[in-house]
Amino acid sequence: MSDLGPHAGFILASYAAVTVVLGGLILSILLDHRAQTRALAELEQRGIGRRSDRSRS
Amino acid sequence: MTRAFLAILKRDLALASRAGGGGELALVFFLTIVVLVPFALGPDLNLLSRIGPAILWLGALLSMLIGLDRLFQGDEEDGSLDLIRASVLPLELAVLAKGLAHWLTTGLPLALAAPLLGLLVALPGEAMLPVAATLLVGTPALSFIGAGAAALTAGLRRGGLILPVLVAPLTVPVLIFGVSASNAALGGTIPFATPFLILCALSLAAIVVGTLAAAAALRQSG
Amino acid sequence: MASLIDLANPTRFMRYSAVLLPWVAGIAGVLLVVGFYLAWFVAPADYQQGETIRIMFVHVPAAWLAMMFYTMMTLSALGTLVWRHPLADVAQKAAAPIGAAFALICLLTGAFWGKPMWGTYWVWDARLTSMLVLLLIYLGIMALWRTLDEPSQAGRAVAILTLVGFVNVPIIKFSVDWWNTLHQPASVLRLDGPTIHASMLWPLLILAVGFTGLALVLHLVAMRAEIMRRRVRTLTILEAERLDRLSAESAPA
Amino acid sequence: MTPSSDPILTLEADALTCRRGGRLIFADLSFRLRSGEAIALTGRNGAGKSSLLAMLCGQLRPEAGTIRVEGAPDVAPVELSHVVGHRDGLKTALSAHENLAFAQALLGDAALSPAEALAKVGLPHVAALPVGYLSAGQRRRVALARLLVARRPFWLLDEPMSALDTAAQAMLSGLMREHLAQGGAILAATHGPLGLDGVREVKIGP
Repeated sequence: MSDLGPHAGFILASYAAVTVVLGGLILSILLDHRAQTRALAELEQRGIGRRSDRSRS
Repeated sequence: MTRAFLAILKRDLALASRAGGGGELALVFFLTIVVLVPFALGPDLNLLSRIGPAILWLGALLSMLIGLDRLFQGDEEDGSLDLIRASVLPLELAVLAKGLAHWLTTGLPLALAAPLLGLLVALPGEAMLPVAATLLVGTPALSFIGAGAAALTAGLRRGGLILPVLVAPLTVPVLIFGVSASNAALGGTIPFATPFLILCALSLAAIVVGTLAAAAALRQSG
Repeated sequence: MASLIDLANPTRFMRYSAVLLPWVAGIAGVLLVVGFYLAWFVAPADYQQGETIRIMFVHVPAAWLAMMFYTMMTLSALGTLVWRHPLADVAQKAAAPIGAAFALICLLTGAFWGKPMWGTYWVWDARLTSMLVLLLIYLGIMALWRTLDEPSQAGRAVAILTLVGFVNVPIIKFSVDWWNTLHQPASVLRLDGPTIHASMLWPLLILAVGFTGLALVLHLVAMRAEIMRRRVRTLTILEAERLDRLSAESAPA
Repeated sequence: MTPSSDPILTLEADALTCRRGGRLIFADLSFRLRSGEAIALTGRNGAGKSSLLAMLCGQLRPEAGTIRVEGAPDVAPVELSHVVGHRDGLKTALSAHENLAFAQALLGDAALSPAEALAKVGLPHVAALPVGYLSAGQRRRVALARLLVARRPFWLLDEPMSALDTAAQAMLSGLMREHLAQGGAILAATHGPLGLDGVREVKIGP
């Protein structure tokens, strides 16, 4: 890593900003995806998707 | 008693964060105003930095007014207000909880975001903390004066429209001392503490008066 | 069975995206690693700006992606309004936060680049200001998504807002440029400087494609999540209706 | 303070006169609601049934006459009563369980848990569903479940049977019978029968 020169702080700050915002975005999307998958699995596991059998309550 | 108070507080915060709750509305509107003003005044940073605090304070004031009519109207329309009236919790404490919830979703985020938005109006670094402090201390007054007026208009069918007109004049002292405290931080003859302490006093008074007024208004608006 | 029919299309999307995702993610990852390596270790410092030019390698791709995603949202809006494609509003809703995030990254990196160059974090430079207005439009669109919770009705409303926004972007760009020349602030160093030297152009292009790949992956994952969210919502309503019929038949004790 | 183990409470209305918007709604109305008793408030629409209920809840100040609770004079009548009006008092963004937990925290003196209350009104699986997803009938049942989450001696109901199907009406009558058996009292403004025996009628207006 060559010497970052006098403004090293700003370069690191901008890359920190990128990691924070991008990391937050990635995290929120992945967490949401996992939450929906779990909710969907749980709902379909209770057999609601298939309207065939009404007996299951 | 405290369980009921916390229940109202928690419920209002949950409602604000759920879809359609408009929790972050005040913050986005605040950003919009602080961006719009320079378009009117031109990109000259020297001019903007002189009136930075005024822009931030006006933005905060207007942002807090927009979501105000829903404070009691929502509960009035679906009948939750009757439930709150039948509660063991005195109406004053219920209003205090709702005012606090309103402040936590509007005033607090605005005060925290003020330094960042100060950049747009070239607010000097040393003035950022003082401006945020004045907003932190001043916005509760806006919340509770607003709560008082919102309770008055909760029962009226189109009451929400006149709310900003009712509240704006009452917030003049808060605006004056808020901006003068912020300007004092930019340098100038007035020491920062004087207007700042008056602002604190205004907020405390507004919390009491707003709460009592709102409770009285809700009591016989049935 | 109506709910199963309109799923035919999204189900096919779910299958294809599951296959596609690992590949796109892999390629994007490789490109990013190579790009950053070139950008940090190989590309020389700029003779004028010194090392701060490294910020350009994230600032410029972020600006491109912010605008590209808005364009993609506009196409999806047309998809919703004109061709009534069932996946269009899903694509549109999933794209908004990603575009907004890249607009925010562009502004933040621009500010951190501006401080060493112009002495202040924020200058009402025409391009930065246009990007700020674009971010506001993004936030408006995301706010509209949040207030309308009924998907199909919301899709149409947001599509119209996106199109109105798209028509306005060039107008905003022009008016901000005109506004900016009114009072010419301290001499503004052109962001991209003279024509970029090849040794910097390659890392920039590689990084741009890498970031686009990453954004595409995020978009696909967000779309999958949105489709599942709507499926969960439909199933929840079915569940509520079934319980309603169930309790209506057997009167409780 | 658990009212059920308290001395027998009686809601006393004495010579009540109601005037709204200048118009005389009713005058000189008196009645006593004793524990274990049910009163059906009848009268044509606009005769003042809802106004009387609003008075009992302390929302509307009577022009003349007094309302007091014998046995707990220093407590406002509304703090001893459940009020169920036309509006359900439910937040559509919150789930049925959250709504009932909120009501329980607010009304104090918890009785059934939200889950038990929902089971009793025939909605055992609905707890986690946002109320916005429920049908009108189901929302009405969740509103009625509120009667079970907190112990209040007086039930002030404004046309409780409206918007209920026959099964739900039977369920409500059952709940009312249980409440009366436990020493509670009910005042219900209604047009049709309440499905209870020994109901005293109080007529308002011509």
